[in-house]
Amino acid sequence: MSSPEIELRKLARNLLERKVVDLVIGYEDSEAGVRPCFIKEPGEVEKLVWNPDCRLSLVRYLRGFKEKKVGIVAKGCDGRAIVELIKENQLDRKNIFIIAVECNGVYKPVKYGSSKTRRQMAEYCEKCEVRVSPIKDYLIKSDEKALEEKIPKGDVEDLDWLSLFRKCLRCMACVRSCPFCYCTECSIEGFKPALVHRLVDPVELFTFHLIRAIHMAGRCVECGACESSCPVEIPLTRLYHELNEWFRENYGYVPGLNLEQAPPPLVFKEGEKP
Amino acid sequence: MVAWKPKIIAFTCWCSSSGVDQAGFEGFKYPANVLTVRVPCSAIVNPSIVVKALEEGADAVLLTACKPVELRKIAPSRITEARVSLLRRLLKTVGVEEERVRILWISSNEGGVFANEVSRIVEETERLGPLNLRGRMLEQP
Amino acid sequence: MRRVTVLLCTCGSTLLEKIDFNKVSKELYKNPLVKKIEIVDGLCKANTVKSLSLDANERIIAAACSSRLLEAVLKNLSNAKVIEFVNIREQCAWVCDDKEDASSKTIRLLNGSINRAVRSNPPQYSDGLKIVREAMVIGGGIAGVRCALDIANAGYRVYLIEKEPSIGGIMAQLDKTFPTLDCSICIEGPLLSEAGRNKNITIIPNSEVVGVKGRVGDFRVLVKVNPTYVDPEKCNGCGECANVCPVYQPNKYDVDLKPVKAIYCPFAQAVPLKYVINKEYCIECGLCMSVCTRAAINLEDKPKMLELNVGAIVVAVGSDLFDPRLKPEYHYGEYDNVITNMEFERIICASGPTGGVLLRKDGKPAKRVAFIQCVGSRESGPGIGECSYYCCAASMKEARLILEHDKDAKVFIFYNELRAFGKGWEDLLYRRCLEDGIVFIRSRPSEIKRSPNGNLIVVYEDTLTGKRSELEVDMVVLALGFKPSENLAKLAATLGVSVDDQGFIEEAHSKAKPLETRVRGIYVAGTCHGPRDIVESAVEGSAAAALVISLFRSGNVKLPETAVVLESKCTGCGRCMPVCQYDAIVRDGEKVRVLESLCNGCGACISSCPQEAIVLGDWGIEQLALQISGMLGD
Amino acid sequence: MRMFSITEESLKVFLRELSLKHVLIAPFERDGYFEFDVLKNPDVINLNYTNTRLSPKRFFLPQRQLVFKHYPRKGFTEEPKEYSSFVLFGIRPCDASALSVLDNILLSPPYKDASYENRRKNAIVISLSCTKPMAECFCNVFETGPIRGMGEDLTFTPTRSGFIVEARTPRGVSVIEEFGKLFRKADGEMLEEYSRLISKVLDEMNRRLKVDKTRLIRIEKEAGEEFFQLNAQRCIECSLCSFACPLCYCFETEDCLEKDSYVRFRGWDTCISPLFTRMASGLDPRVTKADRLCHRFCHKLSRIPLAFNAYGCVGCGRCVSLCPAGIDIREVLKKWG
Amino acid sequence: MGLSPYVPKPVKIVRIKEETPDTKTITIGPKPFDFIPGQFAMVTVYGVGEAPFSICSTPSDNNLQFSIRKMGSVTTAIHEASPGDEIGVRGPYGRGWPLGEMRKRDILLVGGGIGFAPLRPLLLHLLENSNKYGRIAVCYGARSPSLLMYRDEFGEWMERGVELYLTVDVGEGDWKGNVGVVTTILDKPNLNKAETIVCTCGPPVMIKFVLKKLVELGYSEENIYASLESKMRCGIGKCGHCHFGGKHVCVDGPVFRYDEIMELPRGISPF
Ligand SMILES: Cc1cc2nc3c(=O)[nH]c(=O)nc-3n(C[C@H](O)[C@H](O)[C@H](O)COP(=O)(O)OP(=O)(O)OC[C@H]3O[C@@H](n4cnc5c(N)ncnc54)[C@H](O)[C@@H]3O)c2cc1C
Ligand SMILES: Cc1cc2nc3c(=O)[nH]c(=O)nc-3n(C[C@H](O)[C@H](O)[C@H](O)COP(=O)(O)OP(=O)(O)OC[C@H]3O[C@@H](n4cnc5c(N)ncnc54)[C@H](O)[C@@H]3O)c2cc1C
Ligand code: SF4
Ligand code: SF4
Ligand code: SF4
Ligand code: SF4
Ligand code: SF4
Ligand code: SF4
Repeated sequence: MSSPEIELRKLARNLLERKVVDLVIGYEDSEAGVRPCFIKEPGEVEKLVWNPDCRLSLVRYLRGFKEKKVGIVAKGCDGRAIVELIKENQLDRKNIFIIAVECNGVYKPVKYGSSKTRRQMAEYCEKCEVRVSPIKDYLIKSDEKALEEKIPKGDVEDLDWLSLFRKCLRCMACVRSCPFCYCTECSIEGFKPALVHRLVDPVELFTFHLIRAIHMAGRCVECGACESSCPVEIPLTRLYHELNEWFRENYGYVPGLNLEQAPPPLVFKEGEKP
Repeated sequence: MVAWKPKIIAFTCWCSSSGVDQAGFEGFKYPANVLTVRVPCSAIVNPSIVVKALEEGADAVLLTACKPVELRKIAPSRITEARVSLLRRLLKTVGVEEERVRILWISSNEGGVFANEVSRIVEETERLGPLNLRGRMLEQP
Repeated sequence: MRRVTVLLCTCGSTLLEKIDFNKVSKELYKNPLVKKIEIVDGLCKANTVKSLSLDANERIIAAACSSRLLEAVLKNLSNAKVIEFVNIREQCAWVCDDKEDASSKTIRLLNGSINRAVRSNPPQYSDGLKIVREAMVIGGGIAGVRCALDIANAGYRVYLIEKEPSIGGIMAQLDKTFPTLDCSICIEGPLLSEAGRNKNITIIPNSEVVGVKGRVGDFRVLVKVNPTYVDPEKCNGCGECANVCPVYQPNKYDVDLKPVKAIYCPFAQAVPLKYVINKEYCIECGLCMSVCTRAAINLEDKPKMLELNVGAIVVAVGSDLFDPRLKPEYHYGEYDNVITNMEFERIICASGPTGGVLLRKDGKPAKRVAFIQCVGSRESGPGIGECSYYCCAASMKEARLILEHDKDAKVFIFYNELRAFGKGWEDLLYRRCLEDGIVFIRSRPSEIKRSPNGNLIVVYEDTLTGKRSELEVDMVVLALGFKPSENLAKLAATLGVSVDDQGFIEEAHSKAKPLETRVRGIYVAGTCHGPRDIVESAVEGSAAAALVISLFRSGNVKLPETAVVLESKCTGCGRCMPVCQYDAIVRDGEKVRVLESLCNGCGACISSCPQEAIVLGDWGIEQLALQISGMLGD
Repeated sequence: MRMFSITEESLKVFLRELSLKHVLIAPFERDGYFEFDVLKNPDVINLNYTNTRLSPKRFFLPQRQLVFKHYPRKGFTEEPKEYSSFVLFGIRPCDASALSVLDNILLSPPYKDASYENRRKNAIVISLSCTKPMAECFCNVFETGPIRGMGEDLTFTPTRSGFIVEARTPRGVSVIEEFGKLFRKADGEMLEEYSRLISKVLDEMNRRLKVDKTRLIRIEKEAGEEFFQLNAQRCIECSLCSFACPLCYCFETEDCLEKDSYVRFRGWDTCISPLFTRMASGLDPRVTKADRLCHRFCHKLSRIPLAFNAYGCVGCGRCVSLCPAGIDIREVLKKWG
Repeated sequence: MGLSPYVPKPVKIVRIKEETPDTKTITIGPKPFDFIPGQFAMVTVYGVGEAPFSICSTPSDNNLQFSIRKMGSVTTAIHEASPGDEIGVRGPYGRGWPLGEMRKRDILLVGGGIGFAPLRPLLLHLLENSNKYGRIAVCYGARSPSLLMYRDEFGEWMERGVELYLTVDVGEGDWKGNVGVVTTILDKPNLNKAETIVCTCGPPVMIKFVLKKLVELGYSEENIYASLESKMRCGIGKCGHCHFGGKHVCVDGPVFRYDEIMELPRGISPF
């Protein structure tokens, strides 16, 4: 057991015993792999784990506990998501106890039917510059063991996006795992057949992905939850990264870095060159 | 065989659609493959609809708006401008020519400008060739 | 099942040679959504439309000329549920050389509109909204009084809200008015008393507007009435109380030049003519109470809140004058004989502190008087950047008043540009001034110095000759520019109207809608939306009254289609808020709400909501996307 | 005699000839994972694959397919044409078994799902036994593998000396006959190896997870709220499990308008979606996520058995592996089996 | 192929009658199939969608009738239709009322609001064959008098011997009848309780309380039937939407007997 894990369990027990939080959302291990767990009793804290397989962002679960005080295990990107969500009036800082864990990157999942079995660091983690949540109530430092395997940075231009889109099942796993997809009626789920039909028409996968990209632009914190949930491994974060770049170039805005900077509306002011 | 002609959707705001009508009044000619959709303001056009238009078979999408005048806090056409810019970046990323989405400033009396600009855009789009997203998305690997 | 009727207009057969109508109708008829197709030869003709005998539930596509031309005609002639216009003349027939091209473009445009018309809902103009046919005018200057009278005379109740104890505004303080030099209060006085007598006008003095809810036709205005400590119902204006009152205070009406008692009536022509107590000076000795036979005085008086329900509001709160202390080089407040033009008006007035004789502080008559123009206007600095409009004429008027009182006096006017124009001004004002020997010097004096004898020395550079010189005078009058009054910004915020970058109230459109604000049902008149003179203020008062009356007569309010937030969908993410240029979207608990009265229906918000939780008429994704797919399909 | 054998060499020939005569759908590797698709060139077929990420059900129940097209002006309704025949080579026994379960459901009288029936009729299904089951697999529980499945025409099982081929249906036999020269009758040794292999791999799997499936019916009555609530808390309602499952057959319909006709499509639906049972009035017999998750498992393990006499899970393990939230049907099996 | 059970037959709307402010009865004809009272059909509005509706005309009628309450997309589209328009139908589906069991017995029909639709064909059928059945009583309730369906037929029913008891949740206008939920009038019919067959349909809460009350009043459980509702896509047990606890509402229902209802899982069962 790694030292951050011991510290995490100790902290969780403490928080629950002192009733600082009503529950702690963290990761547990299971036969099906590392998965989210919801710890309500101090006695359960031994379930908690922290390792590079803890990839699904837990932030999306926060909206299910709006009235409760919740402790959450947050990587750097997860913390940024919380920041951005507070700005979007979706979360109340008061109700969240952020257990920031210093993150060295997570493994890309090896899924059913995969012909590769080598464990690699996820690509979005390569790009990541914020390894610790910008806001936190407690910081758990990483231990010395760094990730050994790294893969070279991929180039966005190399991808044939249309053929990647073609593979999409429109299963909505990307949308459902994203901390930011909290809309009550998702535009691309088929509620608006004029845009995307309820039943999946392969032609509309283009529209599906572009609309999602537009909706994520300037908000995506590149946590990779979408990408790692995707059964056909579409590198969605690369696409959203490109749009984040557009936001950075035009408005100097990088999502989730601090609570003060308001997200810019999609507007050019006078004098700003498109 | 009929030569391929691009299909272009032009969202024209209230004012610039007057300009489009003006082109007719003043006897300007422009290619018939520009299809106009009249909207109250260019800012009403959701970027998703532009994407949808490309998917549905448009080879290019044009948004015409009044020149942004900073009379108020925000000129709505600046919203459109920003959206178009974002969309172009997105299209470029996924490998679609960004020239397929544009914004044009057309006032209600600028029929001639509209006719000229649109003819130019049709030519340029012809040079780009068909977008054919439908075909490309259905293609078997 | 929703289906549409397509009306194809041949425009008096002129389009027949340009568009193949047979092909068009054959192609269109394949579309299952088409109920029937009619080819007509002039949709713009009443007979044509009548002969079609369309029923009211019809969804019609009018394929004809520019909707600019046809829209008004057809909407009047038919009562169809939905009408969609497709311009096949200017957009197909006239711009295509090839008949084939024109026809296929026609088909595409029409197929799009058919898709759209089927999904459209009948326009939801908020017809038959309640209109309270009572108006509120805020501010009782000339603009406000004129407006109130005009509305009242049309038969509607008006609440006239005035912050001071009496209505009248600046004009009541003036001596004479340009260009004719007739007595100001003699003109305004009758209007004020007419307003006081008019049974349709309720004057609420000493009051201010502190809150507004609702929308055009149905505003709920919260008015705070400040205590005057004298019951206006009981006071008959006898003045016994002032006689016994032991305390004096400077009178605002006389620009603090002539003291009055702590219980006072602002001026002789005041409306309402009631006494009021200024609690800042009152020592609560109770003498006044002891003499008031009608027991009108109550020193314990408290502020009262009124909620008034009105259908329209006219803002006519005027504006303030520039504070000359902000220009230290003129030493106002420091040198005795540097006065403002407002003070001048009171001094020169027969009812003023000196009985109309132009005397200096030291009691000497002022023989040589200089006017300095543009104090606080037309320069970057503490004042407003614009011309204050009235002051050139006002100074010329005042210069002539000096000469009228004293033939030997010598008057100099330091001007930058003389901007005096208007009916009768050239003759009655400017030529007379020249004839009277008034000296015009083109200069913005750099400083006023004091000579040992108490005289003033104006240091200046004549910008026509380039000569720098000094001029010794007895008195300097500063022609002050207007500036937005102190509480205007607060009032504007309360009302929801916007202010321009000078701080004056902003018009909906400076030319097309000069007296409307961005809030429907709230109008402006007078100097509160920028400098103007009495004539224009009065004209605007009447004009604003006309707008109010026309609103009241229109039967019902037609709001443009406004954006509506669907509560069940909105997540309160706030992405719609910053794009609304009218600030019409406000937070409402966890969600947001569109203020109907502010929304102009531009639609910028609906396209920034990621899930279309805001709807605006038929401009949603559904209609637009389907219109496009109709156009593009093969 | 239904047992044959084929050498690796002959298998290549078999596949090549098969691809010339029929539309051949077989497993191959693309972009780092295995999938099924129509193959022109049978050389790319990967016979050492584990299993495909997505099940082959889409060849029988496409994600979206036409139901009818109605032309109001012409007054007639058009239905999809006959589907062309194809060979599905190399599907795993679990996925092949899923087809037999689907047969039970979609072809049960009095109404038969015509398009499914048609595709099924036109498909020759050849399965490839698993000798090295994946960690997620538990086909042993439902007896749907690892060596023989239930819905295939032919079963190919790799042995040290080529493949053992078992003809499971008359159609399978006719395929063997068609390519007669490539197949030999299996000899005794091979048959022995075959039966040894069956019990060996099965034993291996039984050691991992052994459950009495007949007891699963209890879940209908005893479905403990807590277990489902706990898992529902993690479920992100993505519906990936339904989409990946070779058995999830529930469908949704959608009506659209085309230039000159009205059309109806049908395609995959998922019981995980809150819309699945919500009625127009807003009433919903399954309001909570826990209700829906419970139904997903009940449906597979007790409701399909009750209504159609087959199990709604074949133990392929896809949902276990792909679920982003790590929800594991094996936990249900262990608890109630 | 041409044999897909999912493809509706196009038929014309013959008549449309406004039943209540939110319900219209459409008549289509000639009827494409025979049916048993209590069965339903899938009605397609081309281009909009398909939804299940109880057939509410008598089996002996040459046309088919549906009473349709405006609820969502399909129902709204039907409300916007006019005679002559083409819609699609397929059916009949499901298990109807147990006519066989009813022979020579007294029969009580309990309906709530739109829930009277599947009871009307039964009532009309019983009246047409009154010699085969015992006495017939009807308890029918709606939220308000204007929401009672088939009001113009009440007189005729009574003339033909039906004991009719009406009630509304909230009275309005000149309503002089009973006010209260339908359970308040269940004790009124004068029937041989132990032998009577009871058929009921209405919103789930109503069914729940009616079933309870019926048992309380002494009706026997094996004689009570209710028609349930759930979302459906195919009507023939393939689409999976109405699969609850081993039963398909579309195939094994919509009419279920008391004990079957008690067996159904929470949610779909009103209990
Ligand atoms: C020295 C001087 C000389 C002038 N000479 C001339 C001249 O000769 N000829 C000419 O045409 N013009 C002249 N003008 C200009 C003229 O006075 C103005 O154009 C005119 O009086 C403007 O009228 P008004 O009704 O807009 O505003 P005002 O007269 O300023 O009236 C505004 C009224 O609103 C009230 N008010 C303010 N705020 C509130 C509030 N929040 N709530 C309620 N009530 C409020 C004020 O108490 C006041 O009664 C002169 C101006 C000055 C300063
Ligand atoms: C056996 C049976 C008999 C019925 N009989 C009648 C009747 O006689 N009169 C009547 O007015 N209503 C009846 N209903 C209810 C009717 O089917 C729904 O009101 C209708 O489906 C609403 O469809 P919509 O498209 O207008 O609503 P939407 O909200 O647009 O529904 C979307 C889709 O969900 C499905 N759906 C929604 N609600 C229901 C529902 N309650 N039941 C089944 N599917 C649903 C439909 O397939 C529909 O296409 C019956 C339902 C069932 C199951
Ligand atoms: S998770 Fe992947 S397959 Fe599923 S919808 Fe998202 S991109 Fe498509
Ligand atoms: S879009 Fe993907 S990477 Fe971006 S925040 Fe959402 S889940 Fe994370
Ligand atoms: S953008 Fe949409 S969801 Fe967000 S606050 Fe505005 S209306 Fe609500
Ligand atoms: S429609 Fe325009 S004015 Fe109205 S709320 Fe939206 S953005 Fe503001
Ligand atoms: S895959 Fe997992 S998270 Fe997604 S719906 Fe299924 S059980 Fe829920
Ligand atoms: S339920 Fe899971 S394990 Fe069972 S068949 Fe479906 S995907 Fe495979």
